[in-house]
Amino acid sequence: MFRLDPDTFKRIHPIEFHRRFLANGIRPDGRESLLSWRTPVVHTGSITTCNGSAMVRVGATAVLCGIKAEIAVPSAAEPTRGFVVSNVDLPALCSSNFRPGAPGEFTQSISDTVQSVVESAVDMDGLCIEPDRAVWVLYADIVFLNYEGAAMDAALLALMAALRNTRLPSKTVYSPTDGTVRASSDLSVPITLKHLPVASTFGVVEAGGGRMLMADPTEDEDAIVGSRVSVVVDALSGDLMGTFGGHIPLELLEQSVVLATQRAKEVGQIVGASK
Amino acid sequence: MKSDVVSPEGFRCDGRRPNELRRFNCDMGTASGGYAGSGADGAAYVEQGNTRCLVLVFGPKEPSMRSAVLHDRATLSVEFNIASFSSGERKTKLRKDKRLLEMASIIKSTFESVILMSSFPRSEITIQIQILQFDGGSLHTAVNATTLALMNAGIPMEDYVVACSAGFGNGHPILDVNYTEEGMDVPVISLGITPRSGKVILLNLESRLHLDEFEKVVTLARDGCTQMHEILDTAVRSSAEALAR
Amino acid sequence: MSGEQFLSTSERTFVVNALREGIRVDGRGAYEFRGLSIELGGGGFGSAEVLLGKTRVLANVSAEVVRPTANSAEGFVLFNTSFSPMASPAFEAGRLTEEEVLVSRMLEKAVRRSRAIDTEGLCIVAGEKVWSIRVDIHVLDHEGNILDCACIAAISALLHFRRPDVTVEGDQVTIHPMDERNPIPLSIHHIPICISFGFFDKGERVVVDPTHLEEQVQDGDFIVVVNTHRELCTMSKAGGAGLDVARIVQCTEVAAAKAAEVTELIRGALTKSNEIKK
Amino acid sequence: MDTEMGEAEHAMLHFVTPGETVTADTVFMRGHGTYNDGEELVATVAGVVERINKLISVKPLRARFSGEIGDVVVGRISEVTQKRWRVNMGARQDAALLLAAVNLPGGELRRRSESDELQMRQLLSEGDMISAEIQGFFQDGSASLHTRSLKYGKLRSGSLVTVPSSLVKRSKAHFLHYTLSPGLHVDVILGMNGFVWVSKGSKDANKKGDVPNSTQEDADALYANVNEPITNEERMAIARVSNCILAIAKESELITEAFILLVHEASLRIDCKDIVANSKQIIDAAKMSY
Amino acid sequence: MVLQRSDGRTDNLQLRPPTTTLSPLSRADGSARFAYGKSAVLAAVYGPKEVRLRDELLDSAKIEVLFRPLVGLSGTTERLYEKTIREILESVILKHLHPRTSVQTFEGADDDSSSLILSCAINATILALMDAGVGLKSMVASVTCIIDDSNQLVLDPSAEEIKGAKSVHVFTFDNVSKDVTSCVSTGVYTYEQYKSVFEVSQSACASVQAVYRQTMENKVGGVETVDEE
Repeated sequence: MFRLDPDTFKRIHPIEFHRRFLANGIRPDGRESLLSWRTPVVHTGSITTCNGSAMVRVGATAVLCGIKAEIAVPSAAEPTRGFVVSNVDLPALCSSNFRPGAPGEFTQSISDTVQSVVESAVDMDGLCIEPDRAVWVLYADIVFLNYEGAAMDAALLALMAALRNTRLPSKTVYSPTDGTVRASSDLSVPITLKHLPVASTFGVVEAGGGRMLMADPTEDEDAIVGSRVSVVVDALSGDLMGTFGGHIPLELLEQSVVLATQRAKEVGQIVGASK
Repeated sequence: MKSDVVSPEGFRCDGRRPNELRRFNCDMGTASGGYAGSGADGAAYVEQGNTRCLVLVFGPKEPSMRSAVLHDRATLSVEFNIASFSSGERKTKLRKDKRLLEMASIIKSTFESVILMSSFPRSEITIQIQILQFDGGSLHTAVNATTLALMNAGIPMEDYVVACSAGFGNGHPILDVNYTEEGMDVPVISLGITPRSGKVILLNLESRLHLDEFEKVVTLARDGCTQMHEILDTAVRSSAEALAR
Repeated sequence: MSGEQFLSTSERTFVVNALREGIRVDGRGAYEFRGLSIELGGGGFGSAEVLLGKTRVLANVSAEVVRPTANSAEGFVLFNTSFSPMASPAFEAGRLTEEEVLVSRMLEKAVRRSRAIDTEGLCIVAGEKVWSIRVDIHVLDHEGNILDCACIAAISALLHFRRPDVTVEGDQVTIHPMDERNPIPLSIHHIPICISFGFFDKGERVVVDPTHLEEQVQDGDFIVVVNTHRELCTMSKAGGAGLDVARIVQCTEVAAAKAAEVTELIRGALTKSNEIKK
Repeated sequence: MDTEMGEAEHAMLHFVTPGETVTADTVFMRGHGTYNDGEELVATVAGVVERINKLISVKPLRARFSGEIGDVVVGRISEVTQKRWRVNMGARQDAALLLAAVNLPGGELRRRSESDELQMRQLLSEGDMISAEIQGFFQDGSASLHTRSLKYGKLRSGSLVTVPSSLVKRSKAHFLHYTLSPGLHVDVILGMNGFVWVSKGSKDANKKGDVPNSTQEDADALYANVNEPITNEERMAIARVSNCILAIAKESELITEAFILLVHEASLRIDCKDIVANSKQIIDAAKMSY
Repeated sequence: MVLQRSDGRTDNLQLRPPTTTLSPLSRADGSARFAYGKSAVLAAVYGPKEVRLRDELLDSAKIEVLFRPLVGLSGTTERLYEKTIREILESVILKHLHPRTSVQTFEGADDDSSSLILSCAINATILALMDAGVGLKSMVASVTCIIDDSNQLVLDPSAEEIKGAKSVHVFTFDNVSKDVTSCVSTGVYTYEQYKSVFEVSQSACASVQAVYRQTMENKVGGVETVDEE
C-alpha cells in the first residue's frame, strides 16, 4: 500500500497531521499532554558590551535580549520618570514566515504588548538621576535567533531576565553648569523591579467536539490553533499583569488564567535562579 | 535698519536696474559632449546670475518599472535635487523632503502639458535636475534648463517653456529676484509661459503680495519671459550651428 | 484592481459640453462653492470637521512644550496630512502620493510661510522651551477639492484652538491645567483661504471648487490663497492649459471675493461654538 | 514655396526651434517633428526642416534611435520571455526578437516546437549581443527584429562601442571588413542604432555575408558562446579601431567605412590609449587626406 | 455617600449611552461613527471587492484593517489595535462566502487616544460592516473597564479616569455564543478583580448590542416596525 513518510505527510496535510496528534492527546515535539510546557532555559550576562543581557530558549525558539543604558532628558510632564524602550525584532533569519524589511503587524504588536507590560514592572522613578534634567533610558533590544512559537512568552522572559541582569554605575553626578552627567565606571547597582511578569500563551483548539486549551503551541501547531490568548502573571505576587487574546469561550479564559498562575511560579523560579 | 530693495538711485543690491535680468549663460549637451558613453540623451547647463543648474534627460526609453507603463502615452518622471553645498550653509538632504518632491511635481506637470507625450506610448522620459549653486530663482532656472535639455535630447514639444521670476520691493516691481532679495521678504512670483501662445503655464507665489500690485508684477515677469525666450532661442541656434558644422 | 477608475470619453465630453452651455453637472454656477459646513470643537479645543459638499476633512490641533532649535525664540507649527484610504479607494496606506505632497505643501505655504500664526508668541523661555503646535489633517471623504476643504479645516481648527496658560518665574515654568486657568487662543495675524479653480476647454471655461468628477476632466488647475486684506499668500499653477495674464488677474479677484465669503462662514461657526460653550 | 527646390536651396539648412512656424502654406503635410496649430505647421523639436514632396518633417539634431524597416542594428538581449527575446538597442522601447524570426540549429525549415520555447535561453540569454535587421513595427511603435540570415546572429570575439545614432548613416555597407596589414583583419558592424561591434576579422572577407547553402554546422556554431583565439596584435587592432570610432563620434563626424580607415591611418603615430584625447588632431589629419 | 464621576455620572457601573452615526461617508461602501463620551472613532468599510493579486486567498476573503490615530503617525500601538480588530473580524465575517476578494476596514480615531478608543474602534467597525451589508456570523460589542486606584471597578471610564487606573481591560463579547471574542488587559490586577471585570463587561456588551440594533432600525427608518400588531 502507498505510504507517506511522516515529514511528507506533515507537509501535505498539516491540519490532518496535527489533528491526529490531538486525537491522541500528544504533541509532535514529544510533549505528552496538551497542557504541558516546554521548559525554558535562561542564560544571563553573555553579552559583555551591554549593561545587561539574557539568552532564553523555549524548545527550538531562541531569543537574545541586550540592554544598554543611556542618559536622556525626562519629559516635561513627568520629570522624575526614566524610560525603558523595548523593541522586539523577528528577523527573516529566524523563520521562513517572516520577510526582511520593516517589522510586520505580528512583530509590532508583540513589541507593543511587551512594552506595556514592562512599563508596569520596572520602577521608573528609580531611574532618575536629576529631576527634570537627566534620567536613565534603558534600551532593550529583543532579537529572535530562531522561532518555533512562544514569541510573547520568550520575548518577555528574555527581557525580564536581562533587566534582572542589568547593572548601572554606582555614582552619577549631574553638573548643572554644562548639563552633563558624569558616571563612575563601575557597573554595580541593579535596577528595581516591582514585578516579575511571566507570559503564558495558549492556543484554542477543537478536539472531540469541544474546544480546549493547548499550552505553548509551536509555530507548526498554528495550523490547527483557532485563536490564542497570552496571560501575563507576576511570579512574585501572583497578580495578573495583562491578558491579550482572541476568540475564546469564557470558561477556557478562566482556565487559562489559573494555569498561567501556576506556571508563572515555576518559571519565576527558573528566572530567579539566574543572576 | 533694513536696507531698501531698490535704492533711491534706482539700483538693486547687485547693481541691476529693477527690470534687468541676471547674466545668462548656458551650454547644451554638457554631459554627452557630442560623444557617447554618458548614457544621457540630452543635457543642459544653465547659469542665471549665481544660480547654476544641470539637467539631464534620459529617453524616451524602455520604462524601468513595469508598473509605470502607460498604454497611450509616455510616462514622465522628474527628480529634483539641490546639492548640499549649493548654498552658504551646508544642509544634509532629506530623502523625502517634501519641498523637493513638490518642485519635481511642479516641473513634471508643467512639461507634461508641453511634451508630445502621446507620440511615445509605453516608454519613459526621465528628467534629472541638479541645482549646483543656489542664489534664488531655482524654479525658473530649472525650467529653462529643462527646456534646453529636452530640446537637446530631440524630444518633441509644442513650444518652449520659458520661465522668469519677478518680485515687489519697496514700491518697485523687480525682475529675476536673487537670494539676497528673497531674504529681504520680497514676495516672488515665478512665471512660466509658452511664448508662441503667450499663455501662462506655470505660476508660483510663496509669500504675501497685495492684490493691487499683482498685475504689475506679473506683467513684468511676463516681459522677463519674453526676453528669456530670445536668449534661449539664440542659445539653441548657436549650439545647433556648432553641431551642424 | 483597486484604485481610481478611469472615465469614459462620453462622460468627459458631457461635463465639458454642459460647461460650454454654462451649466455644471451638479447645477451650480461657475463661481459657486458647494455647501460648506464647519463643525467646531466636536472633540474639544482645536478640532474642526469641515464638510464641503460631500468632501469631508477633519483637522485637529494639539500643542506640546518642546525645546527649540538652537537659541531660537520661535515656536513650531507642524502639519501632518493623512490621506486615509477611507476617503477613496485610490489612496493607499503608507504611500505618499504626489497629491498628498502637494496638499500638505500648499497648507504649509498658506498658513506657515504666509506668517498667519505668530510663532514668536509661542515662545515660553527663549532657547529653552517653546510651544510646538501640531495640525493633523485627516481626509475622510474625497469628493473633490480636498485642498480648499483642508485649508478651511486647518485654519478653523487653529482659530478655535486654546493652549494651556503658562507662567514663568525665574527658572520655574508652570503649565496650568485648563480647568485652573482659562486657556489662551493662538495669536493669528490673518486668515488665509484657499480657492481652487478648475479649467476646461483649453482654459476657456473656469469653475471654482471643482467636484471629484470635474477634477478628473479638467485641463489644469489654478490655486489662489488669499485673505480678507486682499493679500495673495500663495498661488500655484503647474502645467495644464495655458492661461492669459488677464484671466489670471480675473481669477485672483474672484478668489478674493470668495475668500471673504468663506471667512464670514468661519467666523460665524466660531461665534456659534463660543456661544454654546457659554 | 516652390515644390521644385533647387540643389542650392537644399544645401541651405532651414533650422527651426519648438513653437516656431515652419510654414503657413496648407498644401504641405505634417511629418515627424511638427504639429498643426490652425493653418500653420509648427516645429516640435530643434532641428533641420526636411521635405520630401509635400511631406514636411523636422529632424532633430540628436534624438533617440527610432529605426526603419531594413535597418541593421546591434543590440543586447535584455529579457527572455515566452516565444520572444527582448532586445535593448538604445531605442525608446526594447525591440522584440520573435522565436519565429531566428534561425534554429538543425536546419532552417523546422517547425518551432514547445521544446524550442523552453530552450530559448540556451540560444540567446540575457546580456548576449546580437546583430539583426528591423523586420517591422508593432502597433505600439516597438520594433520587431529578425536574424534570418547567417550574417546576423550572436556576436563574439570583440567589443561594443556606442555612438550617437545620428552619426551612422544608412548605407549599403554596415558589415565592414578591414585588412589593416597582411593577416590582420578587423570586422566592424555599424548598427544604425549607434551600437558598433568591433571584432576579430575573418581571414577571408568573402566568408562573411550571406552564404548560400548554409550547412548544419554553421547553424549550430551560430549560438556558440566561445570566442575564437585572438592574438595580442589583433586585440590591439580591435582597441585602436574602437578608439578611432569614439574619436570620430567625439568630433561629431559621420562614421563611414572609408572615414574609419582614414582615421585609423592618421592615428597610427599616436599611442592607442591616447586616441580619444587627441581626437581633434587626428580627425583633422584624416580630413586632410580625404 | 453619593459618588460623583468626573463627567457627572453617579454610578461606577454606569455606561454612557454611546452615540452612533451611520453612513456619514459617501465614498465608502459602509461607514459608521461610534462614540463613548468624547472618545469617538469613524470606521469605513470597502468590500468585498477585487483583491490585489499578491493578497489573494483561494478559499476566503482577505481582511485588511488600518487604524490611524488622531494625532501623529501610527506606531506599534496602532499595529496592536489593527491585529486585535483583524482577529475579531476574521472570526466574525463570513469570509468563506467571498473567496478571492478583499474586505478593507479603516478606522480613524476622532478624538482621544486612550484604550477606550479600541472599544470604540471595534464597535464602529462592526456598525460599518453592517452598514456595508457584509455578512456577519454574529454581532460583537466591546466595552472598556478599569480598576481604579482604590480597587474599584469602573465601567466605561473617561480619559481622566483611565490615566489614574491600576489596570485597564478591553473586552469584546459575541452575542450568539457569548464567547469572549477578544480581550486586552494591561496593568496589575488580581484574579478576583479580573473575574468581576468580565462579568460586568459581558452584561454591558449586551446593552451595546441593543444600541447597534437601534441604530440599524433607525436606518431602516420610515418603515413602521412590526410592534403595531
